[in-house]
Amino acid sequence: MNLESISTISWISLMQDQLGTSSWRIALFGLSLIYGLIILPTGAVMSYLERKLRADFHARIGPSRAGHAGIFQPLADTLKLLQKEKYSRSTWTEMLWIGFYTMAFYSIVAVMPLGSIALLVNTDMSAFLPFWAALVLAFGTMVFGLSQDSVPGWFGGVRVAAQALAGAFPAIVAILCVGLQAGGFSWSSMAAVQGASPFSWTVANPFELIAFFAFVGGGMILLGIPPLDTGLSMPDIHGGVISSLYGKRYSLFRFSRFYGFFLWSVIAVTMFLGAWILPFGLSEILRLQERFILLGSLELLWILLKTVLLMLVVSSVAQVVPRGRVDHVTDFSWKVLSPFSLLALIGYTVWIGLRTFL
Amino acid sequence: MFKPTLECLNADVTTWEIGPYYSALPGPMKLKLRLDGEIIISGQVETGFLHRGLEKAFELNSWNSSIIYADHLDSEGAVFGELAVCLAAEEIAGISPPPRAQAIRLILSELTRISCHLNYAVKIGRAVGSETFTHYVLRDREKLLDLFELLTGARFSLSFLRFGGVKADVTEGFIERVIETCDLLRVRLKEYNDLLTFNQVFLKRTSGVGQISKEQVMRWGITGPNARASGVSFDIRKTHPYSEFEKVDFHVPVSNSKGTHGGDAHDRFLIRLLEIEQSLEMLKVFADKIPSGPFLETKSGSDFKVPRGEGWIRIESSRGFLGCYLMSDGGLSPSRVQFRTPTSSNLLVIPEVVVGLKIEDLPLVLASLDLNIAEADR
Amino acid sequence: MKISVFSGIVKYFQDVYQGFRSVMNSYSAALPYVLGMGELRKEVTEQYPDPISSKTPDDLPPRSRGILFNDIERCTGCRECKQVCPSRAIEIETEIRPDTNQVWVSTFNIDMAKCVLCGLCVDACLPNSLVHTRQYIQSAYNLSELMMSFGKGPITPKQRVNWEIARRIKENDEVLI
Amino acid sequence: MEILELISKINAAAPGAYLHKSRFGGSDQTSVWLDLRKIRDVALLLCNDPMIRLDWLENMSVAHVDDALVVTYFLRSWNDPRLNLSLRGSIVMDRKKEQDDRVELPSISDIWLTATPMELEASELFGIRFLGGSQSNSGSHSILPEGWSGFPLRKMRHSRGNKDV
Repeated sequence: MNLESISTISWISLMQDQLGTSSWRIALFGLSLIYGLIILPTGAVMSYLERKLRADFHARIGPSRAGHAGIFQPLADTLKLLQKEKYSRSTWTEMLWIGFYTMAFYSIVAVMPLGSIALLVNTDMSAFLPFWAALVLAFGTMVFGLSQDSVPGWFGGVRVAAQALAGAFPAIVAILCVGLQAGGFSWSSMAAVQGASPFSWTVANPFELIAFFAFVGGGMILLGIPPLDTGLSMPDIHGGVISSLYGKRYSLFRFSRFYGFFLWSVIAVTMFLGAWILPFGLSEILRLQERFILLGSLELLWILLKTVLLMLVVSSVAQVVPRGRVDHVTDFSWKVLSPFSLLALIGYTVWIGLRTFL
Repeated sequence: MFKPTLECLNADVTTWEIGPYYSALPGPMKLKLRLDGEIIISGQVETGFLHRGLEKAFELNSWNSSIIYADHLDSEGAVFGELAVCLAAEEIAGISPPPRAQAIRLILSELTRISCHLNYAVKIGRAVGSETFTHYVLRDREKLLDLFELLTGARFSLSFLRFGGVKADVTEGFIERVIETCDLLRVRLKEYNDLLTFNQVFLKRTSGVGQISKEQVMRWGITGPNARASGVSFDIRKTHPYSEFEKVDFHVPVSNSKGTHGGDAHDRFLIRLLEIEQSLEMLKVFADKIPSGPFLETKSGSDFKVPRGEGWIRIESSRGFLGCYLMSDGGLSPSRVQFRTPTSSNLLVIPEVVVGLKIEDLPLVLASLDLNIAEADR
Repeated sequence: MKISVFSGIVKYFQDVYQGFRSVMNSYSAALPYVLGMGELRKEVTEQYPDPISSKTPDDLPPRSRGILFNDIERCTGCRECKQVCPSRAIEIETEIRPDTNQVWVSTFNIDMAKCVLCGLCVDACLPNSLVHTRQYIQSAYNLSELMMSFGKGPITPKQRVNWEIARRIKENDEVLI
Repeated sequence: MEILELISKINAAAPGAYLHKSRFGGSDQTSVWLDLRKIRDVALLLCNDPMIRLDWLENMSVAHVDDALVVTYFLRSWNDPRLNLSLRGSIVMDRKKEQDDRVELPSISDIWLTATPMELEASELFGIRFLGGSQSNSGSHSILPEGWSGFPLRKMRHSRGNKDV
């Protein structure tokens, strides 16, 4: 594999050379840029597509009021939610979980892999940082549930914590598998071992395929994505934490769930589904021609497309599978996903050994 | 009474009162739970929040109005209440409705049974959080409601039966639409089974949850599908045939799942699907050859009177044994109407069923018992 | 019960396979809806309250029981409907028209808030003046809007005078003849 | 089993309880009239006798006929669901007392467990105090609104609660 593709150009240094301002300003600018131009629009598109998909599953029309075919429904929902507001003044427990959420939002955006150009930070342990964000999100949800003085809230909080602990293990083992293949845990090295065609992706390997399923399943359990969202189910006798949420806090909660889902899908695409490598060797051509802006935007669109497709597939599971009980979900993680991920790890080790010795 | 399970935390015992109005309850009722961790160790039920003085209203209104009030005994299956009152009054007055009216009543009651069971499937789907299944079933129940509207003009409170017959003859094209709806529903049942009934997650949720043993069925007088799911084959349509059920040949599905999973929520769900299939076959055979003739004995005016006497009628509603005790003193209105509803005995078993459940399974078990507080409180 | 390690492992893998296959079955049942395959799998919902495509009031079945309407010209003021009404929603007041001793229905109110649309009054109506319309949307902001009154109103003195004059003229004509 | 044999058993178990037997309404069902003060003995006999085993009380209905409350117990056997019987008896109420005094009846809700809600309804709507019943016959209402006086299903002019017709 060629060295050019490994040596990625961090665009902080680029802009520092051009603008000559201090790097934290540029980092702040980059964060707001990523949120304003990438994550929020993707969230709007994703919520619209998911609602349409659910409507198709249900033999319904789906959103059809705002704009043509309800294309502006997410905007309308956001405006409506932002108008509503809780009457009682906010307590310190609310401040606590809102603080946790904010921490989870802004901590690792810089690490999020959005293309070789848009890599703000590319450390050698980037792959483990999303766990931090996901666990902080889960911790914030647990605090929020425990802060409600209601039986469903307590149960919901404890269930969220249990699921987070159960789902983290198989996902970490799956990341180890990818690390074995890439020889490192930085996004660039993980991208470097993959090619544009699906047969040169990481999932092409049977063990990595198992690891991929373990990673996605573990992420669904860790983040509480339906149908494995026992802590968040809406009829609150099941233990839903969000039954007392509305207004701005509810929109914050919904956005946090989308953010976790999006983060997880992006790193899944980066690790397994041939990260941001453009088809037809476009990456190489554009890099050789040094048209970095075009390259970055193309890579961004490509990886976002893959991510949205993966998210749609994952969220369609909830339409055909009923919601499980919390002990079923944790059992699924400990008794099915973890053994299979370990199997993948061992198998891939043996595979590498055979490949080197033979 | 409380058998400790493996998941039992031996945490502090907390008490939790749910109700009278709550999203996961089947209706206005109050549940007093004692929880050990998330295991329920005891639960008491308190009902009576939906008492509308229905039996008193019968005594204050004319005989014809009593049919309208019987509609609201169980607003899901309105025909069963009407049928009970009509049969009781006809037994006292010695009226025998013409065979065509009997056939129309039979078709209506079977259609209502199917729609009630579909409604039950919707409740179960909501309890396990399977939205897609819920939407499909509601869409198919709409077909049955359209049939009701075509025949009687209303979708829920039909007010179609009359003393000594029915209000009007079948409209043209009704029988054909009944048969085509039966064919459609048989296709849908296959879909339901693929989608939910034999889904592994659903099996894990429902099998072995909320079991009712034969002894409990006999002790608390549980009837209908809940009893047949526990293996007790008792059906009024067989023991006391009414409105020419003896002329139709059908077999009552009885669950025979032995061992540890007998009479659980999944059996109760499955037995209803089997009953839907059974009613579909019954309708397909029966709807073709309904006898011709008059559909009403005599049109009863506002001064309709039933001679002095009393009658006790049992019919098989969608939930089980619906009894109606009717007493007339020859006046312009009934002197005493009393209903024996299946839900009142299904409620009795709740304190025994909920013991040892996880709190997450409580809505599922309550839904699987098919409670209807309206007919329990009256 | 005691099971050997091997059979336990086999059962474990069988369970995993079963779970996977049941999820695939559910997909196979639901995916045709997403792809919109077949006549049985169309979308069934409609936009409401926009003008509904399939269910205009004229498409309702002929027997559908909508809001009541009373043709007051044909109404004879016999209180049959008032007697049979189970929810006591009908109130009627009549006077005798002085010139031609006919019944003058001054008040005929139906409280649609009480009405259960059972149709007993329509069955009981002798001159067939009380009918069900096809109209089924009857939501209102306050209860008084649901009181439907069909009566001609009480006889005013002016009407009495006019009828008196008309009777006189007729008598005079007869006298002349 | 034969009805006469059953009556002889009843006479043996509870002497003086059996009054006469009649046909229930227009149906072919036999109904045995009893002295309701001895209903418990008869109930124990019918429920537990291996020959009879009328172990399911499918309904208990109370009606107010001109001067008395007529109580009817509809029995059924789980072993042979076609076998059923109805026990009847009457409690005479004297008009001189005011209408909200309770009459008394021995409770059978511990013999036939299904009688529990029926006895609750009867005690609230007809004002029957069930002696030794499982549920409390105190003044607190579970069906009727709190603070309701009188028993709505009794046929007395002023016993229709707040609704005067």
